[in-house]
Amino acid sequence: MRVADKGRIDRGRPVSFTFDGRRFSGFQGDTIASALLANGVRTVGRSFKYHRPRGILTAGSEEPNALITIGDDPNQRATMVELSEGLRATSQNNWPSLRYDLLSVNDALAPFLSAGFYYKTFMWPRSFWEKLYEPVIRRAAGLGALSGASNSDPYEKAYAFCDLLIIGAGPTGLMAALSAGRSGLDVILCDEDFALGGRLLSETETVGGQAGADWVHAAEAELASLSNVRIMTRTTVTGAYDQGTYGALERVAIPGAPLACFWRIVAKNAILGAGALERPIAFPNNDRPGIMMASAVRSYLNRYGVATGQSVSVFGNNDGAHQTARDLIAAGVDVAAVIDTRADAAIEVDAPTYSGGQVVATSGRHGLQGITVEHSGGRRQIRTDCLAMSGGWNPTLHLTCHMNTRPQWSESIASFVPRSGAIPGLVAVGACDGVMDTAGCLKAGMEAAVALGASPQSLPEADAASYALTPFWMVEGKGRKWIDFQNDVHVKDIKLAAQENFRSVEHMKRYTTQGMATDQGKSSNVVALAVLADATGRGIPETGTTTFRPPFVPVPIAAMGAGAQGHGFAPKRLTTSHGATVARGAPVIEAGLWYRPSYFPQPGETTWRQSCDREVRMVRNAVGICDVSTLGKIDVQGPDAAAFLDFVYANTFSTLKEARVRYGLMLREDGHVMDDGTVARIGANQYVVTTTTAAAGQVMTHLEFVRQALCPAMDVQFTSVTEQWAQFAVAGPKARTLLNSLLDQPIDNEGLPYMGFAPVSVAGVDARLFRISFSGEHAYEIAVPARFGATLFRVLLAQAESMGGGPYGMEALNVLRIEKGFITHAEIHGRTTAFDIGMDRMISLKKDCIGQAAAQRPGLTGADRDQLVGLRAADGAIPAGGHVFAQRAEHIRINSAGYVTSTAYSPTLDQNIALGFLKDGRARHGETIVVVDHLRGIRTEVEVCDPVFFDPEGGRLRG
Amino acid sequence: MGFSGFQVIKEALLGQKGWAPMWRDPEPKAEYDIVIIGGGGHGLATAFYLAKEHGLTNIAVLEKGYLGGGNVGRNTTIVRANYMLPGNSEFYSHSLKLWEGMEQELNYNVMHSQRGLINLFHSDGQRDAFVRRGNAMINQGDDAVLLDTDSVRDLLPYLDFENVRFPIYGGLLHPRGGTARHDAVAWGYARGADQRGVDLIQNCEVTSIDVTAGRVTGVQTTRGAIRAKKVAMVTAGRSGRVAAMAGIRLPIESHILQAFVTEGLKPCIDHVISFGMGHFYISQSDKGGLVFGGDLDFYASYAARGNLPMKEHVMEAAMTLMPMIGKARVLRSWGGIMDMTPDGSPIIDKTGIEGLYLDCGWCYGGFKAVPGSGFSFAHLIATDRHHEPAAKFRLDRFKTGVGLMDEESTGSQHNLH
Amino acid sequence: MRISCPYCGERDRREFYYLGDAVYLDRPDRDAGAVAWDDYLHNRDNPAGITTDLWQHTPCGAWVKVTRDTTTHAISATAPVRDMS
Amino acid sequence: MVKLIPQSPFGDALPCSIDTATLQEVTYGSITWVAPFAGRQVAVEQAIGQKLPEPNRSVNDMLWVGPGQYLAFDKEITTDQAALTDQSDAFAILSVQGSSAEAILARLVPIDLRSASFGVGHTARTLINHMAASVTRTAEDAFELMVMRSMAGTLLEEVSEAAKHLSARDA
Repeated sequence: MRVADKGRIDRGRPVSFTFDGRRFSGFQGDTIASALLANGVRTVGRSFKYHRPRGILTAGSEEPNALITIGDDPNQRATMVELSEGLRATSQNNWPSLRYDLLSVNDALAPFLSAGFYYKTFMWPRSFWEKLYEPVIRRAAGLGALSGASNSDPYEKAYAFCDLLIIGAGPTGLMAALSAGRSGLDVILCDEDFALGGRLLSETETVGGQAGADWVHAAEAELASLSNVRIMTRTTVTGAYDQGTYGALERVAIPGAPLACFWRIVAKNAILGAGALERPIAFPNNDRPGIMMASAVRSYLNRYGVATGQSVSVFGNNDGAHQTARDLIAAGVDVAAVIDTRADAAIEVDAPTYSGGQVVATSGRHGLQGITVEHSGGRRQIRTDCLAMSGGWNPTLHLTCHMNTRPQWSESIASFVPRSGAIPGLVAVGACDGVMDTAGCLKAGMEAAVALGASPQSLPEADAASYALTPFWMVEGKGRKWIDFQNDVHVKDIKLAAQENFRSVEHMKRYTTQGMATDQGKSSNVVALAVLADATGRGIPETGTTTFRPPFVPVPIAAMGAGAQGHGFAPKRLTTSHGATVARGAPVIEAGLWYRPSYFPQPGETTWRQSCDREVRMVRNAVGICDVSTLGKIDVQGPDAAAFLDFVYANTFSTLKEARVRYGLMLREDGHVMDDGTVARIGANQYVVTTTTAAAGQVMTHLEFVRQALCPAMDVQFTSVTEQWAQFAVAGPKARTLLNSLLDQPIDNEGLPYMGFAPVSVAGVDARLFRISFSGEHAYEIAVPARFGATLFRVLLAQAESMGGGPYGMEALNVLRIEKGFITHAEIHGRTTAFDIGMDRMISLKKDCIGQAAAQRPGLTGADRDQLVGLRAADGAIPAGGHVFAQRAEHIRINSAGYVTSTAYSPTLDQNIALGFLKDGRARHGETIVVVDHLRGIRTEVEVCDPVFFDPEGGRLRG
Repeated sequence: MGFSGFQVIKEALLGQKGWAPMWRDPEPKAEYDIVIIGGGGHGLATAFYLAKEHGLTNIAVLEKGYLGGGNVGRNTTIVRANYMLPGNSEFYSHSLKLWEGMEQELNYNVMHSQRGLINLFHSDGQRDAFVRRGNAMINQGDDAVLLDTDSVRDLLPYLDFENVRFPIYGGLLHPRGGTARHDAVAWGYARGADQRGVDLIQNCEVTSIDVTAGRVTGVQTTRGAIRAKKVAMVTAGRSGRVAAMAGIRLPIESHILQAFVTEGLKPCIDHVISFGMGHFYISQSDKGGLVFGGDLDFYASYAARGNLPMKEHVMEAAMTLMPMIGKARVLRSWGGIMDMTPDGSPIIDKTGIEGLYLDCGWCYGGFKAVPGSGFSFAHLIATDRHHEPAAKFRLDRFKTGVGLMDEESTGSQHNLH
Repeated sequence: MRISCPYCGERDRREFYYLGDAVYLDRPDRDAGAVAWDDYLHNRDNPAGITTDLWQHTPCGAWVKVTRDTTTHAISATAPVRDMS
Repeated sequence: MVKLIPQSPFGDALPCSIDTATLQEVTYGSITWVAPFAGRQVAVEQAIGQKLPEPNRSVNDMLWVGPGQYLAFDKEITTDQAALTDQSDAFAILSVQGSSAEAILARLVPIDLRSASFGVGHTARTLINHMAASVTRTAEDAFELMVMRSMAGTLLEEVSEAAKHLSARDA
């Protein structure tokens, strides 16, 4: 319930929300957790394995219990969700309701469900695992549920740069930021809370003679006035990466804006002032709703004005815990007991105190009703509805482990502290370095900034009480003593792990699931280690610790993957003809990042095959237009251009005459084919190289490597001109007629023979004309500057259509090239050699070239290899991806003699034809073999033939 | 002690007092017949099959850290036999058969879950390639089913089929593909080997390999010298460093592969799914976490941790393929060190040194290979003959070019796998 | 990870393409023999420690030789493979 | 008679404004890629009549785009001392102007764009999300973004989305 005159909530601004359908009210400045506690709600969720009722344990992002669903967003920590009007929260992992959860039967069966029990059973009968056991286990496990619908909220990513990143805006971080900011350093100050201040917001201590929170406000105002300081609240630094790169998750909390922003922050230096997290004590049934961290009880009281119980008890092993009782009493809340495990503890609190005491039992199924205390005076039952516990503090050093450096044990605070240098450029100071008093933190923050160039500042006066504790991990006795609250790991589980020789801390973790819950062991790990150390007779330092890995808090996939949903995963590349293509109803397909037309349907055509067949006939009989701008084009110039091309291509280009074009085969250094294309010599020292659409980027990278790394003495320059030119294939017997209707100067066969190049102009625009053919027809590719591409495409189509031609798409292009036996990356798929495709004689041995040496390895040639062949079927389709077998061979792996790469119905030949690879295939032309596609139930007899099905003499090319 | 449901009930009633240690912690002896360097999945399986199949038990497994602490303890737990090329095909097929009998063979529940693996494709060309692969799988005697877009939609209705950069053309379903509880595999083999008399020695790092006159004689370790007639190196992620102790240079570069797990969620993904356009694969663990990964970080590294660009790339792939999981939160990410060979396929072979054997180069596919690798490597060590399904995993295939197994078709050279 | 491009300065790893060990700079003669080519193409020292490898800063095209620790990712030097300024 | 009509890579989407940001296409009559041959830097400078820009700088309508490579805007260049390639149509160039320009780009570009390190006249070869790009600061509150022409649509979508996200925060 609320306590009058306490807290930093805005009581003038009530906010209503629902939890499991019930309407509640809180205030601006509340979290869901504080508002639920203010409304007396204690059970907020069910635990993972045993479905035990659980309440709110902490007041921060380390919360293991109070995970709820907000709208359709599961597993949100109630302690971190700011209250906003109309917010809908629901509890998780229960059915039919939070109060009556049928799966809490697991709790009754707990003796049978000990750590790792599932490894030892559910093995018989074998088939029952997928059918029965696993589904039951899966349904019982898991916490929240995804809605199943596509994410509909915006998220974003961004970059930020600074000289100094300060992580955490508690006293350490604030003092560091003030020091650095006043000295002109370029600072980003991040805190995961929605308000700056850290623990100062939750404590009653003073700083500089004023309330801690007031000092925070003054500091914040000053920092906000400095242009060199950027304050990022609600921003959790989630990971430390190489060379000063940090990931950070910002919860944006502005209606209509992205839900979250994932920041990539690059900082020359970083100060980690992340504070410390209080840890629980393991005692029997220490998980009942109402049992909380002592510091959380203070947070709810001092920051949110909420008393977490009507009669609160405190149980700890350190002086800090006593402050909880003092604050409660000062606020008028009844304190039923203060129990300190230390026999010599001086408990200066006006309440019943029990030095050397322990809580040995608790009661209350859905909320704490009482505890049993054992102390030197005996046992005592105490009625209490909230127990504030404190087993000491663990530095929040997680980020310092992100580069695999393990922290070191500090006897003085009985916890781990960071190793210096664990993250280059980052220093951990203040409480996360084991300094547990405010004065010490302020000083450490200032000194860290000074070490980075800030000028010294005078420090405000602050609490300097020493942090005194005696390690105390668990209470012996009957009952389950919970350690990992969310994963339901208790002391006995860890002892069982040790008994079964899972003594390595990693084995213990993996066997018991200790520390693997959504809080990643933030509260539980050190206690668990202490129990393991005890069970194995080793000290904690020898027992070691598991590693904290990023992210520090869970990060939504939608945040780190922001922008990709829908079309954002990769850029789209559109040709200049894209608009006209889409306007003609052509379906587009992806080719690399490009969109290309599949076919251009005409009225009356109902299948792609009808359109494709028509387009093929159109090219063979009249003229077709196809946008080929997507092919890579590289302009190569310089005194050594020819020598360079001789080196990167298997064949020779220094001998190519000007204004002529030659097919080129490019190998990888491992002797396999990288790519193919044409090369035109357009000047004495200038070539235009083309690549396939798919390999354009790879080839460019490769050429740059060769130029810079392997041929540094060569004077050659090149640049991609793919985007400069819109290029269209004009193919078919009427190609020249069509072009001559457009060109400013007509061409003829002598002036521009097959494999020739000519600069031309169209309507006064300079263009390039290549007489090359991927269709086997008399064909050209005409290139104009891209700004004219859209118009030229329309003009070409209009002319072609007036001549019985028109556009053709990828389907027809594919058929045309298969009819001619021209290869694409279906054939040069990365595992083929020049030998395989019958081009090994193209590798000129008169000069060195990339891939030449490796191509001569014995395994890359010979009859054992699959060789390119044509396949033709008298009847039936030839499935691409089908395997090839000899006629009477059984269709098993050892008999597979090859496979089909490209297949088509050839309207030209009225036959199904295909390209494929066949073991020793060139020697087997004429043989009848079988193509088998088990997947689609196809078995087709085919004849092996030369891969060139149509016009093998090439007469049409030259016509 | 045998494990069974009966035993679990009995121990529950007796307060769990009767469970014996899973394995002993023996002191290393001065000499063994066989020393296996590496107590990961492959090393433990090798020891188990040496004992079970070949009756050899005077064996030590030397592990520098804790058993199963390498890649078997940090992977995305996928088990499949969907390879295309001879060499890989028969090996992974054999390995999957061993998986299918593993729990009974080990008397240990490794939660092998054959929930089906679906490789999605996004173009006609990718479909053709997957058809070839699927047919290779069936030729091998394994299972594969070609799915069209509607069939994919029936099985995986939550994928984005409408507003998407790379439309789903279909998928190749491998019904026997699935997942397993990775740690349990290591523990099960460790227990099985230990029960048969193999000494599992943890916290024992090999510091050098003793070779005399071209023959291996033993190893030096942080726990003293150990003589051995045969020494087997099975140290994925450190293969190059260990082989260097014997003066051998391997065709291996070590790379980082990151993986991710989300917070626990109620069941929402029932299969193993892979995205053909973006190097992304995902399944949901029995605990409820979405377990997923992507491509290598792509730089030589032993740091066992990755960087943001690949993390973001993987999450972006997730968001374009299945925006249903956008609100799932990544809980933990980690990196394994992969032995990358030029052709992306492994090596199980003898070395130029007599008595010294090598099992390495599993790239990012070592987990599913654990039983097959152990079985075949044990066969090689015990008989000095290659086990037929692994006979093509030769060390010299790069030099000769004979039998390269480049499933990715990116080339038999580094940086491309 | 951030790498210095000799021309552009320090940039995020996402701007770079990785090739591999700087052994790629020492291309053997074409008739150097199978062992030399096997060493060039396949076999690697693969050190756990300092290595030199090759990256391309793809936006500007420069190939960069990077001296780097494979256990910490610390970068001690970068240099262009060819001076093109 | 055929007439070829030039078209913008952005179609008719520009200019447009999103909150305080103005997006406009930048057009040039000609763009020439200039790459001096070995040792010919000075000769090229003499031929052009100006110094070539230092790396990462834009000076007098010349832009550094890579080691030894430059773009010349609307300049007649004739020399045989350099490789010259017409790239007049190769790019989509977008100007983003306004007080939010830097913050918009901070959502897309992985480099430090704060004016202290990236001032007027500075250019960078870098990425805009997944696209290779040149980013140039033309004024305290204005940048020119240059990507491959075919990616004009993606560039516009991504800049617009970033601008909208930023604008929603200020709402």
